[in-house]
Amino acid sequence: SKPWPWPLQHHEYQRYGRQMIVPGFGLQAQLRLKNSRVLVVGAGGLGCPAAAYLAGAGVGVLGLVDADQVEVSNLHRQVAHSTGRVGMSKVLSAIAYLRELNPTITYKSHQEHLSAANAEAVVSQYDLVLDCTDHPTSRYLVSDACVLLGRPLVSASAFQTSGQLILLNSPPGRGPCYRCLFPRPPPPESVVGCGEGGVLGPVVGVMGVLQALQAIELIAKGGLEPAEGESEAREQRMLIFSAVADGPSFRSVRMRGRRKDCFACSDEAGLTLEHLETSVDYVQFCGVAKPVALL
Amino acid sequence: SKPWPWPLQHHEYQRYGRQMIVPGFGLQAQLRLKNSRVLVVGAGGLGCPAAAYLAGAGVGVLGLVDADQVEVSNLHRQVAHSTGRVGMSKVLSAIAYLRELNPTITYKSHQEHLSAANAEAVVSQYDLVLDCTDHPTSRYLVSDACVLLGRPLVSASAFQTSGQLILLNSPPGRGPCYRCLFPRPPPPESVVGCGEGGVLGPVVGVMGVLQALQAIELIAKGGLEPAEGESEAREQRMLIFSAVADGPSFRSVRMRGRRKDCFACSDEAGLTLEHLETSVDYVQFCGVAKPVALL
Amino acid sequence: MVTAEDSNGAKQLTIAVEFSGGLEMLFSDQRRHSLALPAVDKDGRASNIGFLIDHLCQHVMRDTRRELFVLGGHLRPGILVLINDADWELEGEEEYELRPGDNVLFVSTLHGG
Amino acid sequence: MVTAEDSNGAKQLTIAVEFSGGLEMLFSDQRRHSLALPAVDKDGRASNIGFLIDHLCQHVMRDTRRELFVLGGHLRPGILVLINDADWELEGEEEYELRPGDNVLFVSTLHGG
Ligand SMILES: [Zn+2]
Ligand SMILES: [Zn+2]
Repeated sequence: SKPWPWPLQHHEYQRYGRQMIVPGFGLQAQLRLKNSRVLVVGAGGLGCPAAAYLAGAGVGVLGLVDADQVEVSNLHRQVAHSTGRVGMSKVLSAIAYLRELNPTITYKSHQEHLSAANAEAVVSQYDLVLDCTDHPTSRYLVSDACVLLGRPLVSASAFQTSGQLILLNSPPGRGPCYRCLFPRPPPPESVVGCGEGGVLGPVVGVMGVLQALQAIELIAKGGLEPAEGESEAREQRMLIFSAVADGPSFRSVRMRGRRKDCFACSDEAGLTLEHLETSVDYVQFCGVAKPVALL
Repeated sequence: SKPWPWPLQHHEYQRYGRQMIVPGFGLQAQLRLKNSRVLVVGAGGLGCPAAAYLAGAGVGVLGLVDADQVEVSNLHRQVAHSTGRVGMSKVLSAIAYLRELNPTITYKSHQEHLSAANAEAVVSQYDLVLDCTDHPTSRYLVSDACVLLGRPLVSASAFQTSGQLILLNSPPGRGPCYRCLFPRPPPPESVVGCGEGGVLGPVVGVMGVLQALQAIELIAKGGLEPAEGESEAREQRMLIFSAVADGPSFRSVRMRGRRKDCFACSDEAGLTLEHLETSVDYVQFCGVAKPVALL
Repeated sequence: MVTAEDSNGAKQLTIAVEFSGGLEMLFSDQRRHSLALPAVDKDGRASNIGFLIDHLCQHVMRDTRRELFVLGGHLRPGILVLINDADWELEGEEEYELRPGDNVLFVSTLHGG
Repeated sequence: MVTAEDSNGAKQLTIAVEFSGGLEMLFSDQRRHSLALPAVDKDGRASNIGFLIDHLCQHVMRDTRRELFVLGGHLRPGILVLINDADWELEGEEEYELRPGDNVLFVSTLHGG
């Protein structure tokens, strides 16, 4: 029999046809997705919807990192888990759901917290990273690892009725990193996560879906391929979302670019992979809250 | 043993605690959700995420209407279905997923297309309706039924890289209906659905999650309870979304209010429930496309 | 906010016109156009939205499927017009007189889901 | 765009100040405030963002937890300031001189997920 002459398998044309016919998408974008390896750090309120739409769209390899187990209190917003999987590793629970949605791509599970010790080993297996974590320590760590390994980073966060989304280190070495925007961590007393401060499910859901969209669009337009010449970083924008009383409100604001003296990404930066692994104490950098956390 | 003295069961405090502690939400909002009956018309790209977050948030009764079966080509965007459930009724497939997420609420399945003949019987069982359908005929029908039965309607739509969201008939009889905004249907040649024109998964996903958010907020603030006095319709806004090359773009635009001579919702309106059931031909009203559909 | 004169000395006004929801494909796949229009039409009346729609058909649209934008001399049903982010029905529809710097957005209503 | 005088005849400027990401709870749970400020500070210099932050602490904030807004005389880390939708670092930070009609948005950076 003759070899299959088409770049995608028959079942892939079936599964992805409805996005391939979108003007400006097409076969090339689908092949780029198929060749991409995407890491979702955090399988919670952001990571669940983000991973669902990345898996649906057909990225080649989808990795999830998280050390936590599913709890009942997660389920109002962490829609890839289930009541029957309470107590199971979040990474395995999410992959159980994702495999049912799309069994034709490769999933990788990392049932551990991303840490200074494992960041290089984990992040280096992927081309693009989504920060779906819930604490400043992990946000600085994920960003530093992406800077050192040259990976673009789609960062989102949510709390109560608000959300934020920004594309960082894109193209790698050109766009600002998390430290460029926030060189000093917030005082620990001001840091409250969704567990303590609460969040509406669809608020964090919208931000997670938008992370998947930003990732898919970046991959589809060739954003992971080596740029020709000195491609400039695009204008840097952060999307700010508020679920206010009279409906959803989105605001796109202009952010600064790279910081010339950034500790992580500037030309004189002190940060190296070895340094990250051996001597950056993110917990100490961000501090530890006194018992009463307030805002 | 003493009767349980609290308004919610222990497992409900556990499951919904993270949204109940959001400022402005609280026990009263949770009880309103528990007492609400919400109908999702269409279990596709909008209906899947909308239903997931409504179930997660704990509405009392969640109904789904759809006559279609799951196809592989749905799965890039219809994230409540699964590859193993291809061929199954979309309503039953979605409910299988939703029950795993939250088995503690009531689901109702309507494995049929909403039609002029069954609209009253179906819609009258619910307090709030989400239009997650994909054709103008159903959009006019859903709106007419909501007007006649006095139900607020959260309407969204998506196509390719664009989306739209608007709250209609809210409060019932005060806010504009779908016909107030679009008294004449588009020519059938200009109508293309996601099946023929394509759509990116997270584009329709964002709109579906925003529908759930709009519904949850309306219920939480008491929007389904009889208004005291002549409460005015709020300023009418439509949210317009575009996934453009340099990131997501949202725009909130001001829309007109009720149309004095609206066929459906004005004081002189000719439309009655009996009329709807016996003599409104939505297919004829919207027309039938010639073979080549273009835009 | 620009008012200028064209090469014949006729007053012009510059506005931004945007297309969304699929309509951009009728206008060279370009979502945003900056347009310089005559400030008055050939009868000396201030240029309004009706005039703009006519101008778009005659000078901007490359696609031959005009019926996807106008039908019977008016905008086809199923297209929303937003003048500075407000429904044109709040602003006088075709009679709204354009001002320099106005933003006019044409959006096809979507039905997919 | 308002410039006015207060009852003592001192020039004032009116701006919009917004809080988001949880900061609104320090300011009476009110997201949007319209503020009339002296156009110059007590030393006769044009009022800038530094002056505004001071003014907010002294005259607008009811919450006693001032350290959740300012630390060591400056805005605490983890709060973004957006002047007319641009990061204040693009506009001169505390030194940016306020103009009538400016919109200043204070957003707490979020870490939840
Ligand atoms: Zn940096
Ligand atoms: Zn009406």
